[in-house]
Amino acid sequence: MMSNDHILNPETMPQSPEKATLEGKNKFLGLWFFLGGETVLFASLFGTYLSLKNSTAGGPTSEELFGLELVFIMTIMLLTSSLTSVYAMYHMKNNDFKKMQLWLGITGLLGIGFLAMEIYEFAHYITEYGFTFRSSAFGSAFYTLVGFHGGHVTFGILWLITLMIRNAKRGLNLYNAPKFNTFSLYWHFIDVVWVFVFTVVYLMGKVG
Amino acid sequence: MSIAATQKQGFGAVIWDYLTTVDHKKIAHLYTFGGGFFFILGGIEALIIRIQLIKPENDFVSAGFYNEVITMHGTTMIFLAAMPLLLGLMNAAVPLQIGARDVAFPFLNSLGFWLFMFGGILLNCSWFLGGAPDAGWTSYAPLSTTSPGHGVDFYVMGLQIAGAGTLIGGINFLVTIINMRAPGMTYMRMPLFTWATFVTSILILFAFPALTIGLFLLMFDRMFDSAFFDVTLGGNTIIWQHLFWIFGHPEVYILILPVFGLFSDIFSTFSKKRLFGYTAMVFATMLIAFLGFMVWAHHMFTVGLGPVANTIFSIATMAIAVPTGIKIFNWLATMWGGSITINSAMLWSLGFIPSFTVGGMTGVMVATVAADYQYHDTYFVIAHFHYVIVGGTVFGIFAGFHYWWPKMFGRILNETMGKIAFWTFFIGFHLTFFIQHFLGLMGMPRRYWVFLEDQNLDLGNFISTIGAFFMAIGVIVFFINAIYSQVKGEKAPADPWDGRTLEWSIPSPPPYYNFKQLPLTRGLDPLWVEKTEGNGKMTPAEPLGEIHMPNNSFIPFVMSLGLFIAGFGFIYQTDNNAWFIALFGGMAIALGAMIVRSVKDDLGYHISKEELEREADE
Amino acid sequence: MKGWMGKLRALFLLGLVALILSGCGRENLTALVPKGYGSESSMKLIILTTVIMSAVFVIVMIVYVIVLLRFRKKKGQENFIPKQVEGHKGLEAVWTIIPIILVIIMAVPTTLISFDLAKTNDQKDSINIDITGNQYWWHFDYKGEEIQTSQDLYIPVGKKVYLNMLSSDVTHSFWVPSISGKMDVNPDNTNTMYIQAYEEGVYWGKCAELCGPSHSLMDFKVIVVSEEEYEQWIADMKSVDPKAKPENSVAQEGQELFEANNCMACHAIGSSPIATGPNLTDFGNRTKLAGYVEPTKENLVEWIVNPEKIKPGNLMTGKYPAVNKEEAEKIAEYLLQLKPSEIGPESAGK
Amino acid sequence: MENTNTNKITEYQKQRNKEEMKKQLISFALMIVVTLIAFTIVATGVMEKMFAIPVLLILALIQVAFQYYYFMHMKDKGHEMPSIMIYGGAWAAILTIAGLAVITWW
Ligand code: HEA
Ligand code: HEA
Ligand code: HEC
Ligand code: CUA
Ligand SMILES: [Cu+2]
Repeated sequence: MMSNDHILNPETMPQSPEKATLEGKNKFLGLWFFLGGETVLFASLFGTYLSLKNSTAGGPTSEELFGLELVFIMTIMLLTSSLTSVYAMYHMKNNDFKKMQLWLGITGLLGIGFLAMEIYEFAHYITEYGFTFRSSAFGSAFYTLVGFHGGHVTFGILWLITLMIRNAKRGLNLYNAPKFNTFSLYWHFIDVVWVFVFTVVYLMGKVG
Repeated sequence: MSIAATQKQGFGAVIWDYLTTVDHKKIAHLYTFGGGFFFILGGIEALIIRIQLIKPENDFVSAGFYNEVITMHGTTMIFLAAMPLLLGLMNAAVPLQIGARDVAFPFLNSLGFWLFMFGGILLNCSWFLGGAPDAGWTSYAPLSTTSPGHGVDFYVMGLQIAGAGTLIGGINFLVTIINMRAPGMTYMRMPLFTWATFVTSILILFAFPALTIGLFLLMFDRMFDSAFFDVTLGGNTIIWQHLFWIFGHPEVYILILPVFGLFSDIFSTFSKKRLFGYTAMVFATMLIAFLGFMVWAHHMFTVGLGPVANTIFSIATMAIAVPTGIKIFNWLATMWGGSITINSAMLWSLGFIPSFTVGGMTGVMVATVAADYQYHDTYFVIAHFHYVIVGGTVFGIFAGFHYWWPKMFGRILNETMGKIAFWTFFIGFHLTFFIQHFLGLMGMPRRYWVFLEDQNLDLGNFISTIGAFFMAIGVIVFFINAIYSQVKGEKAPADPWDGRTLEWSIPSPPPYYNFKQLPLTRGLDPLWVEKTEGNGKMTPAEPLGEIHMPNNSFIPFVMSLGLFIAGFGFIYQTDNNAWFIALFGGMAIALGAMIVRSVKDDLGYHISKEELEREADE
Repeated sequence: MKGWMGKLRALFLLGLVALILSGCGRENLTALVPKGYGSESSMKLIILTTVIMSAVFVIVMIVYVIVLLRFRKKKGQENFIPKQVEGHKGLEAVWTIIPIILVIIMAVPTTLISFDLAKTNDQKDSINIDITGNQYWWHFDYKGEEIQTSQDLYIPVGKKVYLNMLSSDVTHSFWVPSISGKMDVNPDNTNTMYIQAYEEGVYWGKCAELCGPSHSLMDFKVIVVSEEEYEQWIADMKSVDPKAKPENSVAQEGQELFEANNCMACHAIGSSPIATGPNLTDFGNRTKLAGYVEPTKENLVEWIVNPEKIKPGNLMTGKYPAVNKEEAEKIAEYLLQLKPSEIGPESAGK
Repeated sequence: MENTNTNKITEYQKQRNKEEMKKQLISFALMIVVTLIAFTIVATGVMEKMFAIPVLLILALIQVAFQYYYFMHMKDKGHEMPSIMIYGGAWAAILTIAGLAVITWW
């Protein structure tokens, strides 16, 4: 048995540290399956949104509300954060812990930026248009769908921070490599969902 | 913890052990006790229903209370009795059947159980806190969104918490079955119960999220004034119906597929024959699951979806009869030419075939859309689904417990009591529900607090009620049997039934590490293969070595408790903002427990080779 | 073995006896004796599927019984090991293909009948009635006729009548088993279905979707009369004078009390858009009070004094000043003499 | 916690990782391009609504495929089960969305 706090060195480093142990393999599959379930979760929200998006009850419509600039910047931020987490995994596979932490840090910052802009956007709708969660069925569906995504981002950031702090002194090992990897998969999935959010909610909402 | 610590404990230590256990066999016990408790509760509710309906215009209970009772009966039976009992059987059998020492995520396994338990308790707290939910187990909006009091809030929070537990359980079994199979245990050598667990878990994985979202929408409407189901603000109540049934129909297959699997094992064991058409059985299971996702709107034929949607869903539904028929006939063919032993486990299984077939037949009948305009929401539907659920799932659960009781508890259930329980329950079951087909067609809608005089419904309802009491006797006898077996029951040998699968190759009950050495599987029905080749026991696939075990943990209990408290916070913050303390406090407990879990390394412990050898000598 | 079969047979006999005793249910309520187009269409499918299903069940049971008779473990052969059969392609194909064929046989008429029942091509030229479901009563509005009634729905025999249904609160479901299958009454959107009755008579209708405590008491009647009688009824209802003074003096006092006690806020007499409570124009002709109790004076008085006792959770309770028994009797006198038409339930009863 | 994978990291391995990274950079670039196209279509309004919506959806699917297959390595081996689950989820998701978005109409 190997001690788990042992930092990996090139001598003991396996090809895919995240899947080198049974626990790692389990975590890897478990997370993927969870994402399969999440797909249906978000599908339910998208379906609800699509069937209610014209139920504005006299309030502002999606065309009146949405602006594209902010959403574009948010999209690029989240997309980039997906790439930076790929970089982090790249360095993990090369057993370069410092660089991995660095790229993870950047990923987190981009996530926080995204979240801040989302909050700004919501605040904008509420103060400028009086468009809230309670205004209409459209309002409820919009905030719930986008909010659920935002909630996932928030959770991801908290997860990331815990991981980074927790492992800052320990370096990379076979016990925590799977954890970093599952996080990165989760983070990509958030981006996948966002692709549909910006397409279905914002772009299609703008087209009419 | 070492082996010594697990022997001879005081009462407090046993309780503590169960509160913190991550051992799938003990979690199976917990699910059994929890599910059994809720089954009795749901059964008592059923008796209240039947007593109220014993005669026309009866006033045994009030109208409002009646609605609470049917809602809680349906919800309790499905979410808190049937599913946990099935999860109990899965926990007891699946890791053993695939030759694994544990499940993939022991910690999550325990978390799943505690979430279910606290969710169930939360839901039932409503009885003492101003009234239970009363909008039916389907909780159609806007009846559910406008239902006064907190009943429906308890429904929302209770199911949300219990549902999260089930989802975790599903993922756990998927990963376990994929990653933890013993050497040689290929997919096409897995026992049917394991296959069924696998497919059921996929159903759970894809069905429960729809319920989760449905419950969120309901929660937001009730607690935070959103407008999903508020027609005046553009809401649409049909969304709830879709979400509920997108979950709800797969749910009924979640209830039936595991018992299909275990019946396959039982028929084959007690006929001394391998399962007829194994491959077809596996694919039929998958096909049922696949089709099961495309038929949900058959619960909504009268909603007004239009003839196109209605007929598509109608025909898709009927198609499910085909794979199910394959199963029925393969079971019969398994027994054909066999050497059949009829004991209690087998009696329940044999009782299942005609009962479930009737239920399936009426299923196809209600699936014919234009006929369903008559059947829908009447006692015909009640009869249909009790025939499949009681005649299928509940019979299966009883069969499963008779079959695996020795493995789970080390004792054999008494045969005489087993037979008495079966016959009273079987007769009572048909008395109760057969007549209901006719009641429905004679104009008795379901969820009726009273039926009126002079409508020719008296006799049928009376017979139905008498039947329910027979069922109650059967259940009570079973429970007496269960307790008796622990006190005076015959000690079980490792292989009481001349079994075919891996769980019978190890002692009853198994040691906490299950397999001292992982067994080598050389074919379908691995133990049978060894028996026919004269070995009688499994060949190990590995030399004796140290075994890695997970540590017990109290964190799952604490996390669930946190969510339980937060649940109360959510429910009551609409009355008083002070309850936000409970809401955030509970969340903080849950989150805190989660952080503790992720910050503290939990590497488990090892049983050394010496210890294992010593164990062998004892 | 014998005992087992015996029990099954006993069970079957018991069920059969029970059935014979209760017949097919109460006439004009049961779906088993169809008296209208919708219920007849459904019945065709019910019979077809029952026959097919029973045949399948019989086949399953024959195999089952043979298995149990022939393949029990035999005394003296305890160690007999049966042949381990893997399967049989041919047999398995048989029990895959036959069910597929049976499903197709059922699917075709199902499709045809469902589309037939959903037709609305002649809606414009037919009688149209707007139906509003309320907790726990039914409101009927004859389109283009300025007639509103409640609880009792008059329709002409043999004619197609289109029902456009919407709920004012929660989901209900409109079901008259002997005339037609049910259709949900949703708050979101109007559902349309047609009914067509073959025989005159008073048919029981039921609410079939859980809608609150008194869901089981939300009964209504469909009164099918001849075409002439229907025309007459329409004419009579149109010419109602809501302000007409009753002849009897007690009833006159009742009328005043009716107005004084705020009953008019919810109950209209004569054509009116008010639909908070049942329209009482032809209350004297009601088959039942509040949908299910005999419309006797005692019951009506009890209703007016305390409706909660008769219908738990109804929306009239507590919404008007307390009425004592004497006043209630006067009001009852007034309400019971509201008979604008000779055409009532009796006209339909043959 | 046994190390079941004994291959040590080698220069060769590093090289392969690097190549993999290059592919991922390319997919990122393509994703950005796809995003730009989608936003441009809407911002300029060059397309009819009936036409724009399917195009937008296809662009989204392309982008998501890149995420899954390259960023999340679904193209690599050892991802059979994840693919089954993701496609299963996608199938259930399509049904759900169809149910809610299409047949809540009447
Ligand atoms: C264990 C649970 C379970 C199972 C297995 C089933 C199985 C089936 N159910 Fe059932 N159902 C419920 C639980 C279940 N159901 C519940 C709980 C409800 C009510 C919910 C509520 O409203 O509260 C319900 C309601 C329900 C409805 C809605 C009725 C209504 O509300 O109007 C419909 C309609 O299509 C339906 C159909 C079917 C069909 C076709 C099957 C099929 O899977 C059956 C297949 C089996 C067979 C057909 C028998 C064996 C086959 C052969 C021997 C081969 C030959 C057969 C043929 C050729 C036909 N069910
Ligand atoms: C798993 C699911 C399940 C199970 C097992 C059952 C089991 C039973 N159900 Fe029910 N039922 C539902 C699921 C289930 N049901 C659902 C989903 C609904 C719809 C709810 C709704 O409309 O929303 C429903 C509705 C329903 C109705 C219709 C109510 C109405 O519409 O008005 C009726 C009426 O007869 C009924 C009866 C019964 C009976 C008699 C049993 C019997 O089989 C019960 C047998 C068990 C016992 C009798 C328990 C015996 C135990 C004791 C007596 C205690 C002994 C004590 C000790 C040992 C300490 N059920
Ligand atoms: C808040 C409105 C409201 C007021 C005020 C009200 N009612 Fe009602 N009434 C109802 C409703 C709603 C019903 C239907 C109850 C049910 O069947 O669920 C009803 C039913 C009735 C019925 C039975 C109708 C039928 O067709 O069977 C009678 C009779 C009646 N009310 C008389 C009265 C009298 C007399 C008064 C005044 C003293 C009165 N109502 C005041 C709402 C009201
Ligand atoms: Cu209205 Cu039930
Ligand atoms: Cu179903």
